Amino acid sequence: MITAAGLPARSITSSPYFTSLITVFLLVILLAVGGAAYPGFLSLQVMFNLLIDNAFLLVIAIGMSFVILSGGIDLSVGSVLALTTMICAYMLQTWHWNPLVVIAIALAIGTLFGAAMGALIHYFKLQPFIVTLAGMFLARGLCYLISINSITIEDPFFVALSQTQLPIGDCFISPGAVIALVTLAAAIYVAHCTPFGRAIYAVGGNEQSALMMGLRVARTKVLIYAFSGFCAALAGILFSFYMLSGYGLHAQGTELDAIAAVVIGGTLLSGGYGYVAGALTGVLVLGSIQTLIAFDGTLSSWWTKIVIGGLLFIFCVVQRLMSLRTNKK
Amino acid sequence: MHSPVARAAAPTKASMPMFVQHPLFRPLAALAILLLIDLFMVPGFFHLEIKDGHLYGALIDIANRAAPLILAAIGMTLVIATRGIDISVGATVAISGTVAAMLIGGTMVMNNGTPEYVANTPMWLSLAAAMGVALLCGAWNGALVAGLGLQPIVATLILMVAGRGLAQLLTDGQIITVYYQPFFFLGSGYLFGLPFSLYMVAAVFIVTALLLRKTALGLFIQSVGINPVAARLAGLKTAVLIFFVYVFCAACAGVAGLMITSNIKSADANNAGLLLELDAILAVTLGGTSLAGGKFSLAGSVIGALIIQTLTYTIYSLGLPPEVNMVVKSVVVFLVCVSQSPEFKTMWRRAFPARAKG
Amino acid sequence: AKPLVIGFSQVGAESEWRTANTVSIKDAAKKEGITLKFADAQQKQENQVKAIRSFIAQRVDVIAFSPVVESGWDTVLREAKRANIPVILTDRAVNVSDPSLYVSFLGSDFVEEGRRAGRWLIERQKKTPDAVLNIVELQGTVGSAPALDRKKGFEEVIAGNAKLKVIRSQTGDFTRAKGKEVMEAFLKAEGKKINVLYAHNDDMAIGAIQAIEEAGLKPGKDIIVISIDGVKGAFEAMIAGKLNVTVECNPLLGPQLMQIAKDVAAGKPVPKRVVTQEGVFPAETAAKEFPNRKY
Amino acid sequence: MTLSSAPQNPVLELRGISKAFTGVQALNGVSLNLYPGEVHTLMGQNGAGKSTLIKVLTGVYAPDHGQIVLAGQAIQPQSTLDAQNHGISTVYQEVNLCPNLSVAENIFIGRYPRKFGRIDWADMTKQATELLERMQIRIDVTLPLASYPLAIQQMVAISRSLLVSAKVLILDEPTSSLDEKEVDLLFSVLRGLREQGMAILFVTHFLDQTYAISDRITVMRNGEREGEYLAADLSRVDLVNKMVGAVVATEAAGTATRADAAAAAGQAKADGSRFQSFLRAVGLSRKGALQPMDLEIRQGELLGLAGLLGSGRTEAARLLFGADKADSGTITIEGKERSLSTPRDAIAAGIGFCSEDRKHEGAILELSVRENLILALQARMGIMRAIPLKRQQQLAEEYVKALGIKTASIETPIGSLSGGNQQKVLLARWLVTDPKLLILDEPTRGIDVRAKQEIMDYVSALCKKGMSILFISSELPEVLRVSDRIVVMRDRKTGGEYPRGALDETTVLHVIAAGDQHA
Ligand SMILES: Nc1ncnc2c1ncn2[C@@H]1O[C@H](COP(=O)(O)OP(=O)(O)OP(=O)(O)O)[C@@H](O)[C@H]1O
Ligand SMILES: Nc1ncnc2c1ncn2[C@@H]1O[C@H](COP(=O)(O)OP(=O)(O)OP(=O)(O)O)[C@@H](O)[C@H]1O
Ligand SMILES: [Mg+2]
Ligand SMILES: [Mg+2]
Repeated sequence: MITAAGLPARSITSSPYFTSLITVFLLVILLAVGGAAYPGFLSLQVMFNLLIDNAFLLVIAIGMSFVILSGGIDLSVGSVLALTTMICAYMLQTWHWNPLVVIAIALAIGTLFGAAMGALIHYFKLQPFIVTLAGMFLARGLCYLISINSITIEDPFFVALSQTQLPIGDCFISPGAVIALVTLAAAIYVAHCTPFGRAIYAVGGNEQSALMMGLRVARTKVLIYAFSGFCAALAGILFSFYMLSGYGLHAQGTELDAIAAVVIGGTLLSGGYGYVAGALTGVLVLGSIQTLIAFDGTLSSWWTKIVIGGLLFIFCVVQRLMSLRTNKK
Repeated sequence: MHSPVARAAAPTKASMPMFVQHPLFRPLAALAILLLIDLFMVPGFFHLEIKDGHLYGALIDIANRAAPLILAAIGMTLVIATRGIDISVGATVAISGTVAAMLIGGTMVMNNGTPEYVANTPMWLSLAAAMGVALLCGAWNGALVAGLGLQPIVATLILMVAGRGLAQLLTDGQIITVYYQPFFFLGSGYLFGLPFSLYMVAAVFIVTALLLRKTALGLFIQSVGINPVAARLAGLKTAVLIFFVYVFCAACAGVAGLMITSNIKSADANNAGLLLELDAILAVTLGGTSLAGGKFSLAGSVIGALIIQTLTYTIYSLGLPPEVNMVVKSVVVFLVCVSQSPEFKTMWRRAFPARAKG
Repeated sequence: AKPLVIGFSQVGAESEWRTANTVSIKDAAKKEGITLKFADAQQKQENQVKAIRSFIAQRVDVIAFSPVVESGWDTVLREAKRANIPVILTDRAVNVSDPSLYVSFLGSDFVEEGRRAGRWLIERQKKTPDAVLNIVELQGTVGSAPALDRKKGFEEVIAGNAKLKVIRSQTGDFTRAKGKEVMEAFLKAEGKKINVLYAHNDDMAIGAIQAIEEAGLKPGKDIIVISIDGVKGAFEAMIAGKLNVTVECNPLLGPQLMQIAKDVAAGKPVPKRVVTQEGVFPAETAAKEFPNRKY
Repeated sequence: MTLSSAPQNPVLELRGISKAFTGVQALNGVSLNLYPGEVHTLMGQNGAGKSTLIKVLTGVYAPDHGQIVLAGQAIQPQSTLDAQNHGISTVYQEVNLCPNLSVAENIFIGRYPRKFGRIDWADMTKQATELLERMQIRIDVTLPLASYPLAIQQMVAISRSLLVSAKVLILDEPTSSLDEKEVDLLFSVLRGLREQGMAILFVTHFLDQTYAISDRITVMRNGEREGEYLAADLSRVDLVNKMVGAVVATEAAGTATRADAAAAAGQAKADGSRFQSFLRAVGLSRKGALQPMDLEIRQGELLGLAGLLGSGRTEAARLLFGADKADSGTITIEGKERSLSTPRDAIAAGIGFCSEDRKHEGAILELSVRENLILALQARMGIMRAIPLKRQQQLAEEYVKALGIKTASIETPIGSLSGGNQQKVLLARWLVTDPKLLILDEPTRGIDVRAKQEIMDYVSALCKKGMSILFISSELPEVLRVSDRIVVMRDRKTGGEYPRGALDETTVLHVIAAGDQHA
């Protein structure tokens, strides 16, 4: 009988479970520091604002988690978000279509856009980085083709959703934040409890093996990018609620924020290790850093950048050192 | 026993001309096609004349303007070969340019209504300082990636975010204008009729290529990129190597920063080298190097950079409205990438079997 | 009494102009003894919304901001209104359904700047009434408000004049490097045909001037150069005779902003629209004006 | 055809399969019949085309010519999944599992137990545990696969393939990382399946195993089928001759007829006292992997390290090589105490190390044979002193010839070589550095009989020239045959040290299994 139970793991690259916990721990510290330094920082509404203001980023980060878990990357999400706001705004303002139809169409376009990139990546064996980088240019370019102006959305449904506040005690939360949380729950379920979700992990762990084990790698990969495109489009719709406008310059650089959030949340960029829920912690960390800076209110533009960089640095290093430490034990 | 090798040759391969097989064929073809479009669509595109004793024309512009991108792409190639990526190149460009401009800098003072220019620090010292700072940036990245084992994209993201802030901190958000003539030679001077920047690029390229050829650097970088565990067990100093490539990449970016600053005679901390990292990565891939690390082509990256710059220039020359710039760029990137993929080659062969066999 | 607290959300630090704007506001606040909560949005509207939300959470007395874009402000401004915090806009206007969402807008008018540039050119053209002037335009960042408006205003003015023709228009992203690069391409493609360069900001003009010089032409003479903003660099170029005119876009809004903020806080009525004092500086006035420039 | 009679219709027929890669005709008109209720062993030298044949059969590669007929119907499997759906289940030569997923998932992925449409994790864990227990493996199936040694991963791969209700089961060298006990286990499972009427295609280089389990043997040589035989009709010597295509001395035929050819060679140095100590490790340990152990390796000695799977041999080797950091212990080399905390230190001290996991720790797959071969030497010479290309080629050619490495050219990427040939290149990588001590961890894994003997002869010859060898192998007979001295490891510590001849197979097993120190 061979028993290997109880043996410590020898070479797991880095335990994602620990990294994720460490992130939560660091987030709590960050919030505690903020609370101590700035009165009102720890109020419930400020915490809700974190969710309200970052709902779209959370949704994008969820899609990005899937992509990164599968060992890929998607740089097009920010642009697809912008494109979605543009499509929504254009259809609503120029054609006056039913908002629900518009939403459905926008989601479909985002999904198709992602699927197309996934297909290119898989069938032509192209680098995800490059394909989605080109996708990023393309989606932004399409925005400008629709209009280089920003278009204000006046559709009553969008306006209503934008201004609805769901009260919780004295405070409130936006429908967008709720949608984002529901998406997160659904994504966690998919990742953990469905064969598709597990196939993502398998592809991220070793694509060749996944293929040899008889998984439908092609379908999985196309679906992953389609899902990321869907998330980006959904984020775009949340963003439309949030901003009530369509604009080609919306959400520039969001892809990097999303990647940073996912990685800070404990997911390995090389794929296969991590949790979708990490996206939430990652997004909250980034959001808290920004809120902290806004509460401070004395930093000039460049100091803002430097402080964000510095906090990112501290975060990554502490996370890394702690997971090294725990791994060694 | 007969060897299986003897019966080897695959029929399709043998019939194709040798140069089509070459990995640089497709990037070169893409470049050629772009130039061909220019030839027919842009009158006088290939026209070169002598002006003020140096060559003047669209081609010169492209080469000159591509110079910083080529430099960045050369550095990026090595980073990518080790399975890394450096998205802080643009920030490094901003920092080195800013430092140089500030040190050389000088101000215009009005002296009885006539402008006079004053320089601050000796040029060589300023350049050395700027390069030193760039190397520090690289060392920072290298330490995070090789020392701490952070994932490259995140490690360099830190400098990408903070670096531009540092550069702006130095300049107080102002654009620093340089008034010192000799400094302009780097980015807009001419030597034997050709832009001086081309000589700098050539020098960096040749030195790098020699380094890769004449030492074991190329082999080591590839080994680390393909299988870092095996490379370590074979006795490579993997960490040192990875550290080195980030420093090297930053050094390339530093030179690019000097060039850009010198070219526009000022350091614009906020905009210098903005998104240069993305173009550099694009150039590397267009040149046929895989982002998965391992095998790389330095010459390919140079060609990739030229493709990008030619494309940009073509868009300007054709007079396309600025709204379509990005769409055109993305479509070209898609086309070049797809045409380079082996799958496309197979499909092509299947679609045109006669050609392949003939 | 407790000092007045203003939350100010700035666009970013993308240009010298913007930096001067920030400095002016910070200095003015200090001088007036007003506590300034400053947040930089790094050119992202969503960051501005976040900053404004956090100002509301901190219960500042007045919120002021320079919007990145015109549209999309309804929701957050409504929240501010509900919290009884007055909002002042600076530099750029917003497009909201309910004008009571802000109390005042202080800033320049980009369209007007474009018009001024156009008017100057029309005056200039009168010197050579028969010649057709071919114009090339360096636009700002695609889709950005100043780029759109400066283009619009300029076109509006020259539209009636058959002698003025825009033959090329391309974006130079508001930067020197791009301005130079695009101008080089223009020069190769159109050569001596170009008579006028209209740049949406001084930086692009300065870059383009270098390209013109490298092409062996004389900026300011062979090619008339018009730009907008009026930063120091532009004045230097004018003194050197390389730039013909710059239309001022005044960033020094600080003192005016603080005044309005104090009035609002004190419950005094304030005008809905305050236009900043701006001039047009042709090259002839440059040497005299140069020592006065603060940015 | 030597076959007298087929028991019934074949369930699977391969007819005239050919497959060419750039530069190599891997298969040339190969035919094969698989009958239900039989174990059919595929034998052949490294690079004979066994793995390729299996990959064609399971849809990984499309054949250039030929037909696959399953139960009378021609099929063209497009993918592994497709093959599985046809009832063909496969365990590939290189473990093809996902290291990041748990053991249970690796077994069940693609066919999870479901409850209300979602994956039933509890049930899956239970089933996986049971399944592995049936194979006598008791591990925590919820841990990631990567946390278990290769052998357990191999068993997991096998259990995975057993899960499918397949008509045909294909196993490509499943036993190469298993020890004898596990092989026995596996065989008893296979016999059970055979009884149920499954057709089993089995690839191995072990003659013992071939004869222990096979009903039928197909021999391949150079991408062609040499012949198909009933196991009972084919003697070991014949088998080897057919594989090699020439008459080979009988001792190569493996364990049963193992004459002491090497023993004669070793006779001269049989006396242990004649050796000077080269390396001495005292109290070497690493938490969770190795208990404090002492080890001495003498100059010119071939020290065998025997033990069960997971007894800590690899771990000990890695510590000696500095691949892992030791928690405690000292290492003295040639009388000087040395700290070996990185492989570079070890290499500088004259140590070389051939890892057991060639895919992840050895081969640099996209690089050429030449580049792989000179890598360690170049690393030792340093980055600035590049070995001239001429010299590299010369070295590569020399070793390709000396070790009989089968490759299209020295510029072929090592990844397209067959498993055994890759192993030889990696051995050559260390041989060119001319180490004083060479640690070989399972160097003969996946190598055919002839190559095995060649390699061991080569190694013995080196020993005689003064090189010390630390030889780790799960093949006891091999260890016994070549070693000057044997250290037996058990439970991650040394279980005793024995001079040559003091042990035979049964006594060693005793030491290993029962912990009997006085063999
Ligand atoms: N993907 C490939 N590309 C090129 N050549 C290949 C490829 N796969 C296998 N070959 C070649 O085909 C031949 C047969 O290889 P195969 O792996 O089938 O051998 P094998 O009989 O399984 O050997 P071993 O016992 O060493 O595993 C070898 O010469 C090998 O180099
Ligand atoms: N990745 C791992 N995670 C947990 N335990 C491990 C791991 N690798 C090895 N071990 C345990 O560490 C001990 C030493 O393993 P090692 O691989 O050195 O043994 P070995 O005798 O070389 O076995 P093998 O025959 O597999 O090479 C064993 O008990 C093994 O079960
Ligand atoms: Mg094989
Ligand atoms: Mg072992």
